[in-house]
Amino acid sequence: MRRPERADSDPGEVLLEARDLTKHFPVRGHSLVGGRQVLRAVEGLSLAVRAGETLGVVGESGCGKSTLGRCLVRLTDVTSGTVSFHGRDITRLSRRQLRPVRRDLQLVFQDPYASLNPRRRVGDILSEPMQIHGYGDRRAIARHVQELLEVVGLNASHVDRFPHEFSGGQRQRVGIARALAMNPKVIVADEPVSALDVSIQAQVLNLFLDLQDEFALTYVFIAHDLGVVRHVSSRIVVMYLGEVVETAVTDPLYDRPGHPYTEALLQSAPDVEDEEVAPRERILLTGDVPNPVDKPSGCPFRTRCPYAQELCAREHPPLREVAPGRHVACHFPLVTPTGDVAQHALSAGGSGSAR
Amino acid sequence: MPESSLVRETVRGAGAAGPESLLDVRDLTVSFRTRQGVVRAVDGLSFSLAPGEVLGIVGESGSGKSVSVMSLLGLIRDPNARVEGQALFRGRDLVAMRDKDLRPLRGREIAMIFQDPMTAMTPVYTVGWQIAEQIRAHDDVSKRVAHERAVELLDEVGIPDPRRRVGDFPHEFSGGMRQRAVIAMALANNPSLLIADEPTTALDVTTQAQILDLMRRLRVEHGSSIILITHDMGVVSDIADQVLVMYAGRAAEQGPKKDVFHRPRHPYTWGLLDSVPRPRAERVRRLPTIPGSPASPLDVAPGCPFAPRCRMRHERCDERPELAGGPAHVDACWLPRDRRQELRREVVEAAVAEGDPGDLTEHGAPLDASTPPAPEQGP
Amino acid sequence: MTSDTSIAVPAGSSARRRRSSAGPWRTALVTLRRDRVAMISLGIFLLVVLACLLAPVYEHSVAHTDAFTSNISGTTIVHGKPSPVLAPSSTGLGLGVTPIGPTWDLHHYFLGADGQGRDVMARLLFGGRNSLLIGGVSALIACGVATVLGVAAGYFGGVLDAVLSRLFDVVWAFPVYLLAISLSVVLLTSGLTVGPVHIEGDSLWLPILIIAVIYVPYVARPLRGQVLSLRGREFIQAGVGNGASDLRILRKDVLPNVMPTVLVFLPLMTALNMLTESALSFLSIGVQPPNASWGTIINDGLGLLYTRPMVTVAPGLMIAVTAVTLNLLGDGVRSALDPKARLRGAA
Amino acid sequence: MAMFIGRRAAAAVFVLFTISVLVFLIFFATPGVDPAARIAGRNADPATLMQVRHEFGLDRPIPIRYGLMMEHLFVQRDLTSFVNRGALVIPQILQAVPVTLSLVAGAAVIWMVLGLLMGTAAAARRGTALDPLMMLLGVVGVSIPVYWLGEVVNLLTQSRWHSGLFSWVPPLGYVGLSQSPGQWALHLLFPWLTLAALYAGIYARIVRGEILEALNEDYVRTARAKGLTERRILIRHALRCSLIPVVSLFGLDFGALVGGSALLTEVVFGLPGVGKLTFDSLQNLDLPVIMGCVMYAAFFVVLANAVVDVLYAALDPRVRRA
Amino acid sequence: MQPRRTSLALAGTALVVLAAAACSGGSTPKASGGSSPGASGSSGSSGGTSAPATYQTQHRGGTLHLVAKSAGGTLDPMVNYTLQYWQLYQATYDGLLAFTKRAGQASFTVVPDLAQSMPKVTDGGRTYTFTLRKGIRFSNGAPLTTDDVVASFKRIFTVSSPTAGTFYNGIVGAGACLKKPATCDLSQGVVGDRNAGTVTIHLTNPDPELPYKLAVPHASILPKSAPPKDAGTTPIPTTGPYKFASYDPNRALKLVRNPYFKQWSSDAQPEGYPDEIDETFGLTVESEVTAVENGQADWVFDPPPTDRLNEIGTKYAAQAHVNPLTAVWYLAMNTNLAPFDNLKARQAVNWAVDRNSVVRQYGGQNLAAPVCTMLPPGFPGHVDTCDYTKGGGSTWTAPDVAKARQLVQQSGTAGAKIGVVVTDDEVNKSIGEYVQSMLNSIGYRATLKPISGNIQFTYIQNTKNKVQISLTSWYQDYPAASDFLDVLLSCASFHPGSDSSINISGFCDRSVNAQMEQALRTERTSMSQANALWGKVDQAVMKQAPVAPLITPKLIDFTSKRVGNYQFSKQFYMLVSQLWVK
Repeated sequence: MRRPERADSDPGEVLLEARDLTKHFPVRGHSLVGGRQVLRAVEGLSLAVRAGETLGVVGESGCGKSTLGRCLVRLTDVTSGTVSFHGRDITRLSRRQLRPVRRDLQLVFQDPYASLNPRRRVGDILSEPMQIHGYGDRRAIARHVQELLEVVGLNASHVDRFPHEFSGGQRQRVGIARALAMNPKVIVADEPVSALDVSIQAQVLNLFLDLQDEFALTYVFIAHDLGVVRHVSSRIVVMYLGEVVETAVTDPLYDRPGHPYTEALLQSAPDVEDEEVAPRERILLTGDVPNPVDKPSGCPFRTRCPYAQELCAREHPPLREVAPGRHVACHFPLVTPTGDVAQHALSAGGSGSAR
Repeated sequence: MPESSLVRETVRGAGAAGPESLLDVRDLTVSFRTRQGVVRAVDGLSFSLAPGEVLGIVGESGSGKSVSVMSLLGLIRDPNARVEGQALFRGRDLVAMRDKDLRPLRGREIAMIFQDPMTAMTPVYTVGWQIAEQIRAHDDVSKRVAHERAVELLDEVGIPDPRRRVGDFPHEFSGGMRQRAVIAMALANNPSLLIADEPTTALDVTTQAQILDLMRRLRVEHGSSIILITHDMGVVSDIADQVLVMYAGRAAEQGPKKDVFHRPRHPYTWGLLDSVPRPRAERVRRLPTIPGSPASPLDVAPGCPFAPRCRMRHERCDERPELAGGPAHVDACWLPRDRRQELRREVVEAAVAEGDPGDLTEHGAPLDASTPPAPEQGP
Repeated sequence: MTSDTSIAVPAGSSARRRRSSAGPWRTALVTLRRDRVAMISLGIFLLVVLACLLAPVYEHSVAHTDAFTSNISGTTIVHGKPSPVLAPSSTGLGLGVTPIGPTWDLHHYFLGADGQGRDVMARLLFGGRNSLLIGGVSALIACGVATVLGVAAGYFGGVLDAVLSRLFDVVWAFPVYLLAISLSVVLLTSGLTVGPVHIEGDSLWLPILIIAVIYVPYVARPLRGQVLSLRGREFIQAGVGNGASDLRILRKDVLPNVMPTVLVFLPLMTALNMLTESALSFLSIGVQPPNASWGTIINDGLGLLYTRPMVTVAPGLMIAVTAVTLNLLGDGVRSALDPKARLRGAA
Repeated sequence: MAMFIGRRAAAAVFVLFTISVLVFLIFFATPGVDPAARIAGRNADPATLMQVRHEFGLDRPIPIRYGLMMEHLFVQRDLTSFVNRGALVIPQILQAVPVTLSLVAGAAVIWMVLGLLMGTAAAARRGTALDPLMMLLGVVGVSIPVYWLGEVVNLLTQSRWHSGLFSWVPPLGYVGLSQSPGQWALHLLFPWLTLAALYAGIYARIVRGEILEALNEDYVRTARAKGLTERRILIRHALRCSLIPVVSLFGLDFGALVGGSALLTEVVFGLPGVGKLTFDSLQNLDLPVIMGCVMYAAFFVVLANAVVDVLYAALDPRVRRA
Repeated sequence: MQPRRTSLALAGTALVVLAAAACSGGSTPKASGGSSPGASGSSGSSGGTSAPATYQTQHRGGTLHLVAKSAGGTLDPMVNYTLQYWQLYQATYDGLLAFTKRAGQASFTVVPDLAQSMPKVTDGGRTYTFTLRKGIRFSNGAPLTTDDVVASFKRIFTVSSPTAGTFYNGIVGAGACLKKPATCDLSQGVVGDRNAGTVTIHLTNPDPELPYKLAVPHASILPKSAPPKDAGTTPIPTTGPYKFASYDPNRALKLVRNPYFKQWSSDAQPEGYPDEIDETFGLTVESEVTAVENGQADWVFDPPPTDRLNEIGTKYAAQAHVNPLTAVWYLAMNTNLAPFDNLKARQAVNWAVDRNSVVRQYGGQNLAAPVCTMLPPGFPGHVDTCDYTKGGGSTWTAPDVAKARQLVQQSGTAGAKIGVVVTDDEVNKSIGEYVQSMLNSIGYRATLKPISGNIQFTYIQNTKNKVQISLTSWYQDYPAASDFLDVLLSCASFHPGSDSSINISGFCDRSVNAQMEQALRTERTSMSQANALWGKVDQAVMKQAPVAPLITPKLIDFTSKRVGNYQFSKQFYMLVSQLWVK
């Protein structure tokens, strides 16, 4: 039962676009020592989200994916670059000017415990966006709150409850309902299921998909779980140290990763084997993700890359289209323009540390 | 049993445990007195572990997986807690032992690794100090020797430049390195049993793979048995020999990995396997889900604990099913054992096709009525 | 349309336990009510308050005395016999005049008389009103002002934060008693005039305001820190993401979440302020005579310490008992509302 | 590092400046406080009064007077008291410091030892009667007005029971450590105990709270799993980590006390420390000394804040960091 | 002069012309007393004999420990104006003249000190000529010369001595010196003749009180090398039997023997007994008393707290010495402010105040007595009259509250708000509370304003502070009625808007003022006639009632068990240097 790849067949207009987006955070050393340093959370990143698609963003912790999410909905100011929504640059809008944009651009947070104010009732939380944006009178709002609760699979009688009275999954549904309140066009979901129990995770993922169908939503879906991202996304962006290293339509990316990092991610992911098979050979990355305060020269991934060569230390590889619909930021991509696996990858992979 | 040849020579007590089992847990029950009455976090859990074997305990939050192993080591300090049953470790009953007698066992015979490497080490001491402390807690060696050993251990778990890093504080390590250091600490006294409670949950996938790899290697080299607690079926399938699936404080299914993964019998195991999206498998339109939320230990159904969420629930489920179906592979379910694979398919189909069954507020997952399964006769 | 699954009630037991929804406030109240120590403390505290409120009744109907008028040449009944309230010494050199000691007779100078021949018991009750009033009201003001300033500093940051934080530093670094004494000396002589409002030098508002000002940073600093961390929390971000105004976020999200801390501070601050008031009165700069507070009675009594220690000991014990109950109550409130709140070490 | 010191220093200077201006303004806003008439003497001739006013610069505009005072205090360091004329403010304060230090340091040792012992014991014996008992004791300590306690202690030791139980108690006052260490300790014994009674309870409660919190930390679970003894876990792990907030709090309290907050204790026990000096100068409305004391006190509070940061770093490697 | 803690001049006291200081201020009470018979049991008790005692060598030596709550300010005898140090100056500094250092009435007699004999007065009382004694040396070894005397008089002005303008302004050239001390030139006023050893003082007008003024410490003769400014804590060499060895206002003051001292007159400057005298500062009065009781100190400067009086009077009666003081405590009513600009209101207060209550507040009838007039009983000019006592009579018996209420009603000031300003020490506040209570009972709405003793005295003087009624006191400086009446209630003493306006009531009645001037003039010819006139002035004042005299206090000296030879000088109180500690 494959899911139709809508993005493939019908590329919609670009709704949300980031160009050369950069976000730096000043890091003050701890109180006694250290001058100011800069944490390069996102650097020179560009992407476009088309109507109706789900753009998955994957990467390990510290890769800047959450910062990206917040920049996209303007929860933080960006250091440089632009974010435009419907073609309009929203990077420099004031809070007041942003208000109408916010109706259409919503964020769903990771932690269902932290994202709901523990001291407000669910009904209050859900009606807040409507009060802000002037949805209607009290009764209209109350009615809509009930509808929202039902839409996300909660009991309408729960309006008077407090967040702590819900389970994690239910809270996340409340969070989704809040995002839906003003009928947004785009929802940026930042790790929306990673805090949930596995059995609940599936429920929420299904909800996301169902809502997309029902309300023609566009998602930017940020997650670290490759399985989850694959399940919901039509297109994938792989991030490493604040940069995009690969972007492609979902299935080709999973079948033949183009960037060594993507490949390593896929191989690292533990998976249940349906049948008894010989243990997979896999390449294990060594070391940890470098500190984003102190990024390596050249290709940021080179310190852990099994295929790294001397060029990688010298030159920063640009993100370029290596095959149709597929952009990779690597001097030695693993796929050829025809989509085949590159030769050097085979050899290197063979000698790689298959343990 | 794999790797049995690597089992260290150990002295076995003369207890009732079978000669090959290192740990034999019988009818372990952990209960807490609360305002709402007595809550059983673990209810009649039994399992045994052979030397060198890896047991994976899987379950969602609140299933009692952590509590059960913590109770073995006497790590539950809550004065309202009560541990019953038997846990024979080399013939000595851990449950009955006093804390004083248990202490020399902790760390030396049975070591433990916890979930969050960020908080697992005391922040104010260096990594080396903490490893040395572990060594000196059980072996009467000089500080120097302990320190040298700490360096070796760090090297062994793959910390680069261990001689320098041994003087680092935990916060100066990355998450992965910290977990390696914790493992080094756990292995310091060559324990015969290593209990790892969600050792990789807080880590990134690439790091997780490294850690699992490390554990696999060390287990071979040190010959320790391992109890691995996780909620991730993928991790279990990666490393375990035996699998114990827990739900609401009870075993839902247990058996060798192959059996549990490839011929799962319990509807909960089905759910766990099927509801997780897979990075390497074909995409599905909708994920088959388990309805409802994990049971809270405060509110476990009187019969089959999984019944409220089970699509195959029927009257028999009001009665508590015992583990049966053995010898190696057992499950606690009233469904007929011979039709399980077939029923699993039905459940998946039903789950995917089904619309919202409505709010299952108080216990009541509606049963998919299309296939009323024939109850199996008692265990 | 629907999601594919249904939801079970989470903590199922709660379904049985409660009819309507228990908010965090009510839960805290329930927890507090179960706290036996806190409840006993509250009981004792309320008894003290009640007794102090009944001071006029005691004064007029029981002791038949006037707590604020000197009765230097008066007499009273001890063991049925009239005795002078202030007895001049008749032995030795005949130096000194000693007030009557405790008679343990509720109708006649139960705890004895002070140097003015006034009933110590009656003054103790009246003094308690002032002590409690000053402690309570100054705690309220300190907490209120601190909430506004601390929240503003933490939420808006930037220049406002810098200015307010420096201001807190200044008050913080100004030794408490020094500040209090300096302010008192000025204000007690000249009163305080703010626009059309003039506060007389002997007004209770002076000690109240002085003490409140001193302790603002004690509350404001931790609150600021709390708001600072609150500001990064996701539910605040969600509010921003919805386009909520600062005012709305402050009112709906920030305030309700710092209120528990403020409430934890309240009883503890009350106790602290009461102690401070008594210390100021000890330095003769608190409540002005003939009005009384426990501190001033102690101070009056110090002049009689060697002859009539009860005049000092009784109010001292009252302060101690009240402060203990408030502190214990504060502990209860803390564990019910905000177990992590730290009253001290706010720096 | 230089940045840090610079920032700290600037903040400190700002605080000191503001406080000094405040003190100055408060002082001159007080009616009847003009020292000229007091200096000139009762019923002084108007000419004498004017003369005095001129001599002390009291006829200059307030900002200039402020500047002059600061100059004498910090630059020429020869500011003298209005009341005990000729007494230089700075030496007076320096002379009082050892007394205050003796008092505070001794009391600090007592209250820290008591606080740590009581707090640790209470945490370790949680659930037994010992815990609430100790905590109640702690609360009582905090709830008693310290001057009252001091007066009662004096009443008992100096008068009521002086001829019996406490006949060994020396008269109030201070004897220098270099003069006679034994007398020094004897004279300070009751002041120490009185001051420590106030703080021991607070610290016991804080230590207990921190330890209990620490005992719930993951690292304690790790330590237990390592097979360490409960005592070692309690002391080397839980208590050690709890010390971080406790010590920083201690730094602040210590700084404030050395800065003059021990005023009430010093007054009650007749110890000629900074608190007493401050108190006397306020009683006398002796602006130069008040100013000196306030500056000194504020300096100590600011200094204590900085020292606490350093202490923090010493105790908590997370703050130290490379 | 007064006993109070600090006292800078302010507080303290005294002043006035001649002799003894009067003082008051708000300080604590000083008690005094001896009136009552037999009060003090100790040897040299109160009034004592005036016969010169022979020096008893067996009692020489030892260290005398004095305690005081706080130091008395600068040590400079020309600047310091406190009883506390004036008492010590008696054993250290000398003037040309001195009050006899003996107990009792004799202490009011002025005798030659550094001068060989009483001065020769010529030029109609405008020129005084002194001849210096020979062979006297300062404690630094320098011999005393006429240059030192001349320099000392000039120094009074260069250091702006508090009394420069009131005591010594009659010296020729003093006027200019007061205005410009830097260029002070007294060469016409004080002339020394080194060879003859004489010093001549020229006055612009006759001043019969000059000998007294030369006998107070402000006219001490200091070495010419003394600094031309307030010497502060640095001791200046002395001529008397002791010199100051060290002084730390926060700790202690120490006196040791002056090695160059040789007794030249037992009346003017007798040899002292103790080898050392120290005065420790910083204890509370309560603990000072305890220390004396426990034998840890020998004498308390401050008046004992009221709660210790009974104990002292019984258990320690042998160590207590009570002596009467010529002083008065009174309420000053501002005659220029409502409601006390109304005569009836002022009289009402006089009628209503229960002086017995005040006596009790002060410590009982053995420590104070009620008074009705400004001039204390036994004082020159005092006449027993009492305008405001129930049922009439010449001494006060009881208040008449009903009459007071009636007067308040008649005056139309009933219901007025009144602030009672007192100092915040125990006794004053206590009396203040009574006064407030009393004012309320006669129909006013009174509030109490206790303020620091250090500012109360200047605060109540300044008309800008709009003080309606205040409690204050005045201790005699020397036995002349002008000290009370002229100083406290003449128009010349009233300086509106100044902190130094000793006429606190702002009372300026033309006819009363004329009477005072007449009495002053009469003094030059006949003291007894003058005193009779002063008595009339006193009565005239009381008719106008700008003040309400309350009590006259007594003083307690509390000494340790080992102290002997207690002698009380009416002028400077206990003679410290004459105490025996051996």
